[in-house]
Amino acid sequence: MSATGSVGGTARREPHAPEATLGRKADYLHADSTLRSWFLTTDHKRIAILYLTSITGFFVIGAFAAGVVRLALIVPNGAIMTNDTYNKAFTIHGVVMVWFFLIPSIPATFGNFLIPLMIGAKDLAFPKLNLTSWYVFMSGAFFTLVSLVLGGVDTGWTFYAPLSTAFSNTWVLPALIGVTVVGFSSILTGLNFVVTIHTMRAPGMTWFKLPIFVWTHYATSLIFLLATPVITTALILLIMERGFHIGVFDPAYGGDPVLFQHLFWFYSHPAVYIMVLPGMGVISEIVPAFAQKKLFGYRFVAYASIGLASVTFFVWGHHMFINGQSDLASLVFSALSFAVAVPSAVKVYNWTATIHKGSLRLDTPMLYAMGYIGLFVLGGLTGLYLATLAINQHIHATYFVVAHFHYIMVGGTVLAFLGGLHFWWPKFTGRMYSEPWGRVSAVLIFIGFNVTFFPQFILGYLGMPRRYATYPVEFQLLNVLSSAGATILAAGYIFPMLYLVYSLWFGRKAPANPWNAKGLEWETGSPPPKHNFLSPPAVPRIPYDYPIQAQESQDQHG
Amino acid sequence: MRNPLATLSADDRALLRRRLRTPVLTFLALLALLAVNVTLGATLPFAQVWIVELLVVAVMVSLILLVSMEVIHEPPLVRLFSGLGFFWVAIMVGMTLTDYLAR
Amino acid sequence: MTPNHAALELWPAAVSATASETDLLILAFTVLTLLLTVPVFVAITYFALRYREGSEADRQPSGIRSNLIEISWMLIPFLLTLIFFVWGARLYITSRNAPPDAMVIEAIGRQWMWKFQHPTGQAEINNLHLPIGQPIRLHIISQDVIHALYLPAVRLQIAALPDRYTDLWFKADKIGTYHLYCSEYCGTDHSVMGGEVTFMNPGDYQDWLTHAGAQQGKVAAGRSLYEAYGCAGCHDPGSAVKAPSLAGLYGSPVKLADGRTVTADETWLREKILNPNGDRLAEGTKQVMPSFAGRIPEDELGRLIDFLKSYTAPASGKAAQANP
Amino acid sequence: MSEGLADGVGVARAGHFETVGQQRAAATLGIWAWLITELLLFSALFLVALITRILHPEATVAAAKHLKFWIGATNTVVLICSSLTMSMAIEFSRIGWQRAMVRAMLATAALGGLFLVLKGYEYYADWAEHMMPFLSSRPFALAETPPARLFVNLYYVATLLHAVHLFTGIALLLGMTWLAAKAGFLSRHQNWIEVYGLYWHFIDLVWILAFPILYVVNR
Repeated sequence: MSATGSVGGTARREPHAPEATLGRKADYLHADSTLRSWFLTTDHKRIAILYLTSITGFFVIGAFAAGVVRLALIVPNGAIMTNDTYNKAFTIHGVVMVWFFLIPSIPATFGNFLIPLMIGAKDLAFPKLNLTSWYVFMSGAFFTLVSLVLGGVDTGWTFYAPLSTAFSNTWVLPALIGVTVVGFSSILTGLNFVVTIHTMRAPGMTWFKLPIFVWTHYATSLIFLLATPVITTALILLIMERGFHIGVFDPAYGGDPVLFQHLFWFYSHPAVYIMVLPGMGVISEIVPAFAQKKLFGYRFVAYASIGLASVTFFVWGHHMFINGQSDLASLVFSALSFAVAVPSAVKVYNWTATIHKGSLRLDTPMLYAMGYIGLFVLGGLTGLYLATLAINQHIHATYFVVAHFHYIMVGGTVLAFLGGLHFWWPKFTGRMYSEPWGRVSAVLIFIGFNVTFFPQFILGYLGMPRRYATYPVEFQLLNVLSSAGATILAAGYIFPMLYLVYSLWFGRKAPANPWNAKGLEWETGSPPPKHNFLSPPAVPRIPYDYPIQAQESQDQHG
Repeated sequence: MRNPLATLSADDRALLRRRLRTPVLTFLALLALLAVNVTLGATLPFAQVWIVELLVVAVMVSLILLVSMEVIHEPPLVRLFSGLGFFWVAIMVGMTLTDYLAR
Repeated sequence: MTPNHAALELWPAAVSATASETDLLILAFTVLTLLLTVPVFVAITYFALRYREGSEADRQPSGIRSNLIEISWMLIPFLLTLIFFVWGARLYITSRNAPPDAMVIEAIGRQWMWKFQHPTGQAEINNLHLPIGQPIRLHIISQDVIHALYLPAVRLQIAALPDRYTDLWFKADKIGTYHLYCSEYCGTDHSVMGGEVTFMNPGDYQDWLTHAGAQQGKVAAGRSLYEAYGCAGCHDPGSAVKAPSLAGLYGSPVKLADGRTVTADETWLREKILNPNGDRLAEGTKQVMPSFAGRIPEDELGRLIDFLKSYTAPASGKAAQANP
Repeated sequence: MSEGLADGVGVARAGHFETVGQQRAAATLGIWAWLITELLLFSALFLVALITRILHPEATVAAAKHLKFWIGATNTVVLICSSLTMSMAIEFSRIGWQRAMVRAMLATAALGGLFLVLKGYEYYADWAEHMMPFLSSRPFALAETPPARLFVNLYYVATLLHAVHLFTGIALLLGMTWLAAKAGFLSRHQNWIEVYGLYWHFIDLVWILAFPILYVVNR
C-alpha cells in the first residue's frame, strides 16, 4: 500500500495518547476487574496473562506425566504400571509439553506482554486476532484434553504413520485435531508479532535499537509463519487417513510413511528454534541488566537470531538418518547441521563476554541465566554428536537423545522462562517476589535438572533405547538416579509456584525499574497502565545503554 | 435494473476505462495462458510437455502476484514477503528431493 | 540393589572394528566438547566471582576489536567440528556399503517380535545367533508399523520399514551375547520387542545350526502358525479381547470353572484348541473362542503345541549375559 | 496502487495505531504474512503429489487420467473470471462507486458458488465412476493398481482443502458485502476490500497451481 492511501477521508488525527487522562491510577490489572473484561480483553498484557495461566496449567499436566514416567522407570521390569500406561504417560508428556507449553511458553506470554512495550507501541497490530489466537489455543487444548480424559494416546508426540493411522487403538484422532488447531494459534501469534515489529515501532526506534528479545521474537515469528502450515498439512493428512481412510502414507498401498516424517520434521526441527530463540532473547535481556554492561557484539547477536531461524530449515533430515532416508540426503543434512554451531556459538560467547568486566548482581534471574548458558552449551554440543552420522547410528533413539533435547528444552527454554518470569514479574504484577526463595529454587532446579538428565547421556551411550517401559537390569542404577533427580527438580518447580502466587497479595510493591535495567518496558509503571505509556517514551540513543560499555570497533556503534 | 453504463458521464467512462484496463488485460492474458495449458494437456503433443505446462503456470502465477495482487506497486517489504513463501517452498521441495531422487 | 543384578558397565562392549572406531570418534568428540565448554564454564564462574557488584576490579574496556573476536569464535569451533563431520561421514559410508560376500540374514519385524531367518533356512524369534569373522548383512523389513533393529554391540541401528527393505551390515570379531532391541517406538510392547544376539565361533555356529537352530526352527514354525491361525490376535497381551495369555501356560496348573484344577499338558491344550467350549473350561473367562476342529491339520496342531510348550513369558528386564 | 483514492474514501484509524498509513501498512503486511502460510499449507500437499508421482509414476498417471479434466478446466476459467470481478470491486472501491463495488462483490461470490457447484458435480461424477477408494461399499475402479489410490486420496484432500478455503472466502465475502452496502462504509473500511481481494486472488492462485499439478502434468 503506498503512502497515498493514508490520506483517506475521515481518519481522525488526535494527538498522541489522549487516553492518558482517563485515570492515572488504573494500571492494566486494575482497570476493570469483571470476568468479562478478562475473557473479552484485547489488551496484549491481559492476553499474555491468560496465556501464562493456561500454559502453567499445561506445564503441571506435562510435569505430572513426566513424574509418572520417572516413577515407572524406577524398576526395570515394568512392575509399577502396564506398558500401555507407560506409553500413554510419555506421549501425554511429549504432546502437552511440546505443543501446549514449550511452543507458546515465552512468545505467547512474555512476547505478547513485552514486544509492544519494548518497541513503544500501544498494542500489537491486531489485538482482536491476538485474543482469537488464545481461544484457538484453548480449543486445541480442549480436543487434546478430551483425548486424555477418554483414555489417552500412545503414539508418542511424533505421531509417526502408520502406527498413528492404522495400528494404535487409542484416542489418536482428538489429539491430532487438538495439535492441528493449536498450530493456527501459533500462526496467528507469529503473524501478529511480525506485523507489529515491522509497522508499530515508536518513531526513532530503528531496527538496531531494538532489544535482542524483539529480534529473537521476530525470528521465531518467521518460523511460526513458514513452518507451522506444513505440519498442519501433515496432520490433516493423518486425520484424513485415520478418520476417513483417505490416506497417502499407507504402506499397504505403496504409500511412504517416511514422507510423513519429512513433513513432520520440516516443522518440528524449526520448532526447536521456536522454543530456543525466545529463550535466547530473555537471556540477552537478563545478562546485560545484571552485569550493568552493554551486550557484547549486539549486531552479531541480532544477526545470529535471524541466521538460526534460517539455517534451521535446512537440517531437518538429521532426525531421519536411520529411518531409511537416502545416503545422499543424510550426508547433506548432516553437513548442514554443523552450520547451526556458528550462530549458536555467537550467542554463547557474546553472553560470556558481556559478563566479563561487568558489575554483577547474582539475583534469581541472573542465576537462571547463568544456568541456561552452561546447560545450553552442553545441549547444543551433544546435538552435534547426534548430527555426526556414525555416532548417530549408535545413539539415535536412545536416552542420549532424550538427555540432549532436555538439556535444550529444560536447561534452555524452561530455565529462560523461569529467569524471564522472575525478571519481569515486578513488571507483570507490580509485586516483588521473595529473593531468597527465588535463589534457593534456582539452585535446586539446576541441581535437580543435572541429576535427572546427565545420567541419561550415559544410559544412551550404553545403549538404552528411549520409550522403553521395561529395560535391562544393568541400567537400573542410572535410572533410579535420574528419578531421584526428578524429585529434586519437582521441588524446584513447586517453590516458585508457591512464592510467586504468595507475592501477588503479600509481595513488596515493585518500583517501575527494580533492576536498574534499560529498555522501554522499564520506562513505564509496574504494572504498566492500560495503554502502556502515559506519555510517549523517549527512544534511547543505543540499545542496552548500560553504565559499563565495552569499547567496540567503529562499525559496531549499534 | 438500469444499465449502469448508460448513466455514466463521459468523464466517468474515461475513468472506468482507465481503471479497468489492467484487470481486463490480465484476465485476458490468464485465459489465453490457460487455453495453452488445456490444449497441451488435452493433446499431449510430446513426452516432456509437462515442462512447458509448468512454465506456463509459472507465468500465470507471476501475473496474478505482480499485477492482480499489485505486488509491483507495493513497497519492498511486501515484495519480499510475497516471494518469501515461494523461496521456502523451494527449500522444502529441494531438500526432500535429496532423499527421493537418491534412493 | 540386589546382588544378582548385573554390574553397571561404563563402557559398552564393542565387537566390530567399526564399533571400535565409532567409540574412538565419540571419545575424540568428547575431548573437543570439553575444550569448548570448560573455558565457558570456568569463565562464567570466574567472572561471576571476580566482577561481583562492589568488588575491586578493573572494569576498563580492553579495547579489543570485537569483529575479530566475533569471527574467530564463530569460525574456529565450526571448523573444528567439521573434522568430525568428515570422520563420521566416512565411517557412515563404510557401514552403509556391505561387501558382496556378506552372509544374508532375513529379518522381519512385527508387533512385537523379530523373526530372523538364516541362509540355511533355520529361523529364530527375537534372538539371533551369528558367526564371527564374516561379514553379515541383515535384510530387514516390517510387516506392520515402523520398527528399528538396534545392535549396540556393533553401534548400529536401522529402521525396519513396512514398504521396502533396509540393510545393516557388520563384521563381528568377538564372541559373546549382547542386547538386540527395537529402537523405533512401535506400540504397546515396544520395550519387549527384542532379545539377544550371540556371536559365536564359526564352528560353534555350524553346530548351533544343526542342533539348537533346527529345534528353534520348529518352534519358530509353530509361532508362525500361532500368528497365522489368529491365536495371537486374542491371546497376546494388549489385545482387545483380553483372552488369557498363553505364555508359560504349558505345564502350569489351571483352575477350572467347576472348581477342579488340571495341568496344562499336551492333551488338554489339544482339546482346548479343537473344542474350546467343551468341558474342562478354565475359570474366569468368557467362552468366545471358535472351535478349530477340522480347520487345523494334525501336523500343524503338533507344531503349534510344540511352540506353546516353548513359549515363556516375554523376557522383559532380563540381562544379557555379556560374555567378553 | 497506481492512483490514489477518491474523495470520501479511506480508513478510520483504530486507537492503537498512530496514523492511518501505519494501519493500512499493517493490514497489508498481515494479509501477506497469512498468504505465506496458505502457500506453504498447499505446497506441502503438492510436494506429496510430486513424491507420489516419483514413487509410482504409472499408477499416478492412471489415476490422473480418471480426473475430470474438463470440469477442472472450466472451474479454472470460473475462478479467473471471479478474479476479474474482484479486481473490479477493488477499483470501484477506490473511486468510491459503492453500488458498482457491491455488485462486483456479489458477482465474485456467485462465481465462487458456481465453482463449488461444479466441484460438487465433479465429486458426484467421481463417485459414479467408482473413484472413491475410501468407500468400502463401492469397489475402487483402479483396484488392480493399489498406489493409484494414493494419488486419488491426495486429490480429495487437496481439493477439499481448497473448497474449504473457497467456502470460507464466500462466507466472508457475503458478510462483508452486507456491511459494504451500508452508507459510509467506503469512508471507514475501504482497505477491507483491498485486503480481502488479496485473499481471493490467492485462493485463485492456489487453484491455478492445483489444476495443472493434479489434472494436467500427470496425464
